[in-house]
Amino acid sequence: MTYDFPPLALILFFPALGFLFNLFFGRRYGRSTVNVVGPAAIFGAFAVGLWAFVRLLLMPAGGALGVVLWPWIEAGAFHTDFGLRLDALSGVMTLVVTGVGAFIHLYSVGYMEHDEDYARYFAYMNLFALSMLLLVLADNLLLMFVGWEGVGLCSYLLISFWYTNPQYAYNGRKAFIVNRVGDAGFILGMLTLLLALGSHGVMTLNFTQLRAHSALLSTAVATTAALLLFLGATGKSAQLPLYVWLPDAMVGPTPVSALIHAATMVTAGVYMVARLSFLYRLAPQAMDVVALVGCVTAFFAATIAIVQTDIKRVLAYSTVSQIGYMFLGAGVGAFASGIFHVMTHAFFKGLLFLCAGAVIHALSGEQDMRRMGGLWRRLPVTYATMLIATLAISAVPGFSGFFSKDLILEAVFTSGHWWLWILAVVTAGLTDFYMFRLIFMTFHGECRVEPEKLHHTHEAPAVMTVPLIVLAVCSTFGGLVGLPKGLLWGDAFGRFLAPVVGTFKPALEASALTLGGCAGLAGLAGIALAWLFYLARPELPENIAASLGALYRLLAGKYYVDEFYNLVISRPLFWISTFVLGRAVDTMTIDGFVNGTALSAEESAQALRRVETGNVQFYVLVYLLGAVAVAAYYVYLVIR
Amino acid sequence: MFIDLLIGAVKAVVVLLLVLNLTALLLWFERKGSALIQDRVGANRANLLGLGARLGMPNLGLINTLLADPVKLFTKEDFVPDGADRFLHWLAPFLALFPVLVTFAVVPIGDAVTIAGHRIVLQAASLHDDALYVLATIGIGVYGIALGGWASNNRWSLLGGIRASAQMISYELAMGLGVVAVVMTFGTLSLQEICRSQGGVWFGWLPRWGIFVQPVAFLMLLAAGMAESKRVPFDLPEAESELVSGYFTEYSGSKQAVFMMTDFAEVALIAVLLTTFFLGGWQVPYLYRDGFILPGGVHWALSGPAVAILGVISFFIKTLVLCCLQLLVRWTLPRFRYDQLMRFGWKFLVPVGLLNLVATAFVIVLAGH
Amino acid sequence: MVPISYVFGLSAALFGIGVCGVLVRRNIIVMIMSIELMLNAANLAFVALGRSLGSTDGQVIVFFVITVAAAEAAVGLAIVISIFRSRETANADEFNLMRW
Amino acid sequence: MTAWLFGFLATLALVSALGVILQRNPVHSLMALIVTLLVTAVFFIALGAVTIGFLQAIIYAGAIMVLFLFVIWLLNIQAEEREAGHLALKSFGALAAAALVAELLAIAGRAPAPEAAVKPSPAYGTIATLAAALFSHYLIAFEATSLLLLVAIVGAVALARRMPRRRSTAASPAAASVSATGQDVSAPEVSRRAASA
Repeated sequence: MTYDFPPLALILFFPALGFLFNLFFGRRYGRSTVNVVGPAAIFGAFAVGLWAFVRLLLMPAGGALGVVLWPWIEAGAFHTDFGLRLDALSGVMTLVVTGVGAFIHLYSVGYMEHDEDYARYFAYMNLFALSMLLLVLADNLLLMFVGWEGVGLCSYLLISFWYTNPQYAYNGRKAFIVNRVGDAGFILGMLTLLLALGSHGVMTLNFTQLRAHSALLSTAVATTAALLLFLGATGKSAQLPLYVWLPDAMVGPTPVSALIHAATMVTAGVYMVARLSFLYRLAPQAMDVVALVGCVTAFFAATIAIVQTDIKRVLAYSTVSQIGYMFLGAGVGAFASGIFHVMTHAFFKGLLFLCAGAVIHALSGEQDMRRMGGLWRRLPVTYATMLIATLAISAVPGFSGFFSKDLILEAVFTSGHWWLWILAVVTAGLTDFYMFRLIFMTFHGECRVEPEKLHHTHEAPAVMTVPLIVLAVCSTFGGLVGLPKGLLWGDAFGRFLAPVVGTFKPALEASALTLGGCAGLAGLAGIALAWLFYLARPELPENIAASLGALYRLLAGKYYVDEFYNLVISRPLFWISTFVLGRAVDTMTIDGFVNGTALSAEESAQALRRVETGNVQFYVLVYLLGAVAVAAYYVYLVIR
Repeated sequence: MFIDLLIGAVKAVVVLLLVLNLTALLLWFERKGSALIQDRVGANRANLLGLGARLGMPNLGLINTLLADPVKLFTKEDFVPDGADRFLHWLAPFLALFPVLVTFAVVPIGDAVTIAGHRIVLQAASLHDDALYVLATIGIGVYGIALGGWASNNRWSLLGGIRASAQMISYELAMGLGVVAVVMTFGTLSLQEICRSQGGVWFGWLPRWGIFVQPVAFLMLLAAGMAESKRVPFDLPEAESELVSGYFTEYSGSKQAVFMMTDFAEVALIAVLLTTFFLGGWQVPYLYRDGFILPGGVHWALSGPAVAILGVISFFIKTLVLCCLQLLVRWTLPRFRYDQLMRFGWKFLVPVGLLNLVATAFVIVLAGH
Repeated sequence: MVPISYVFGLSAALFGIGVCGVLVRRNIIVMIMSIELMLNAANLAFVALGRSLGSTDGQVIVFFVITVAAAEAAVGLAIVISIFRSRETANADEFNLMRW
Repeated sequence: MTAWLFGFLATLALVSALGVILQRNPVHSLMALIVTLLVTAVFFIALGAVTIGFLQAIIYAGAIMVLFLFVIWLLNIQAEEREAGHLALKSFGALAAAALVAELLAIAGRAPAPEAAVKPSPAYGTIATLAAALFSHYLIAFEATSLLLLVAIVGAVALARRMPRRRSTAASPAAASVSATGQDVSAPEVSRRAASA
């Protein structure tokens, strides 16, 4: 039941307009105009999104708003429209993207105050919003892929925003290339679906039709397609094995990290899996892979996070870890819970990054937590909001993260994956540990800030604190829409999404209170440990690091995954490119052909140039001989 | 068959004689007429037995000049300069005269008459594309002058020849534009048809002559024609004061006489063409096939031959008037400078001609619908 | 009427004379004249064939050939003039700057 | 066209064409070429293409050839000396040309003679018929031709314009002052064609 709703196009139109304006006229009209146009474009999209969402709420369950802007590709039996569709799933995502995005844009006005390249920044940000909304609102897989690539491009552009630093540019490239690996999986998955359905005469990539015809897919094909698409998701959403780009992406401006590398883009994989939940339900083994990868990633990233000293890197690994939770939820069939966690995570992780940005901003670019501490007096608003966000991510009851993470943990256990549940609970404890470690190292204890930086320290301007406060409110109360079953409007979020992603069917019964209690205990232990290590006994961590040297180095070295990839993939590739493809194929074979052609041309020209006598009449004579020959042929024709 | 050939031959000879005599007449008029205009006596030595005085025309000397000039010219030494291209030097005058003379072949001097059952068109040769023929022969006429100047092996002659040919081909364009305007107006290339369509009257009194429809083309053709005949004010190729005598400096005797005949034949040709295109040719105002019908409604019947003779007379009167006009100009206007000549031709006559053409086309299309 | 093949024969002969002129004469202007002769021979064939087919197309082509010949003569002679200015000769043998 | 007329005209054409390539003085060659062109024009008229015949006389014989004459004078080209060189080229060229003519004659001799089949209409070859073809079926080519002429005018003027700093290279004072007027020659020539056309 799709209701034709042309204003949906406006959601894309505003960011597009903002992008074009900032790109072409931004510098001409100056900072004040760009500061208005950039955020206003997203606020406009947010307003239209709200309007559409209200329309959606007023419709009967399972409805959707849609609009076909124009027929896009007509190739034989294959047909694709440039169509948008806003149902419960994309509605929630649209609101998250535009809402959080709007406030992050606002925050950027303050954050980029001292940067000369503000116009380019806002142009990229608007382009990102456009691409992300295209990804979310697309009514077919192909158009979604366009948005998917668009956000990848913007991610690349914004990571290497300060491109004069070669390392930053390198990190941008890394993100781009790692994403390519995932995108290849996406394309293959898409083609698998197209081929499998096409052999049944259904040439389509439209979600509604895919879903309607999903019964045609065999389990094997569904598993293949699901796994290939999941490969794409691991690239975009920074999961094992393709997570390596995300921590390095932190070199971009902090609002970018908040918006792209925490709140929206990296959750695109989760969104995609949820969008194709009908496909994954057909492939239980693929689901298991998703759950396993998500859970292992969550644990793996959390262990790295506990030893990082760069405030943004901690948050980056935390993001990887939290997205692991989302995939875990999706993998066990609780797609709605995964999406719910996407939403709450967007609030608190966005907030965390913005707060970190505020701290960095206040400390004139300092990112190392070892040179922070005791800042809570100087940055009260930042401290308060960051604490709220930390409580939220730590799943402290009452805060948004509690509801979403609790739902996932419960789903994991009741689906029968108890060993994943244990890992997830341990991860929850680790999460609390490193998050409070971050808070304690940054805001509490003695002040280790360099004096001249301390001198400039000041609370952020209102344009930055207002988004903090708004997101803090969201982080606190945002979870209430997803109260567990039986409590007030219980499970409203799940019921709302159910027409799109289906409902979770538990395999075994368990007491929600018991499960929640276990997680809570693990969390408490983590918080206590953090308090012990970083407030009560600050010398303890070093002692432990010293005694557990090998393990510590393994964690601090991020399990040497980058080095491993370097050794196994990059270097051989480089070697093959240089010696096999470069020297043997390119220099010897291809250049040999090219040079040989040129050489033979030169040789023959040397021989033939004697013909160029410079005597016009000689040329005429040659011409005449040709004419005589042609005429002779006609004589032959006539005489015969 | 034979009689037709005979009629054709007679017509050709008659036209040729008429033209040649006209040139002699114009030579006389140039000599004595210009003297009259300048209040001097003019050629005064040739007086055969005092014939002129005895007839009471001592100063006009018509017969004397008509006879004396040709006799003098044709008895003089035929001089060819050293180093000249003898063949072309000999050929050039005739190459100049021939195209002008043959042009007269298509000029209608009267309507068709019927004598002894033979319908005779008073036109030496009747083509359908007379106007194109006229342009073609005038275009060929350049070579006689140009080669005459070149073959003389004389700088002044060469300059005169070059000037003449440049001038002629430049003004040929203006001439062509004028002719095209006329042809468009009458919708035919045949000169006889053009004359026929100029019969009758507008508003009951105005003869339907081309000059009233195409006044601009008339003036253009007049100017371009005078430039073609290389007469004052367009006489730069001869320009006695600068180039001695231009392209015929080295000519004498009968060959110079031929060049002079060419000159006067061209004057006559221009007059004849203007008459045909713009002054109704052989048309007499208010005269129709069976007699006069005056504007008041008075009818005066005439026989067919009488009408034809009246037409021929009318044609010659108009032609002579236009010849006199051209000769009069010589004593009225000074000579152009060469750049003025080119500018006038290219930057004034051609644009005006094109505009006239466009306007004509516009009117024709409007009237046609 | 003479058969059309006579006219073709005349055309062929004129064309051959033109070709000979281009090959034999050294004076570049005479060479261009010979080219005009060849064009003219072709024109003759066009008109003759058009007549024998009762079609106007042959004449139209001749019309275009004449126009193109005018353009060719103007540009070609302008080139001759500018070459003459630098080399002070019209002998085709002297224009051999482009030889190997 | 009667046979004797054809014979007369053909002889005239061939003789004058031979004159073009045999005369050593370029002016004489040019005269011969003009005669050839005029004879061809008469051929056209005799073949029924009256308009084209006159156009040939006006444009080809009357204007393009004047351009040649001017250039010959402007460059002060004298009669060619007889040259010994290029004997192989000349003889081989003449041979090849003869071969080509022979081949063409062989083809022409076998050509079908459809004259009896097609009787041209009275309007055949008139300016009206020609114009009807030019302004309907050949309109685009016709317009393109006008563009070609424009380009040729501009190109000819640009090429023939004397470079400002160069001194006159003409040999005699006569030729030098000729060039002063000769500058106007090429451009007017071509545009005249456009107007006549």
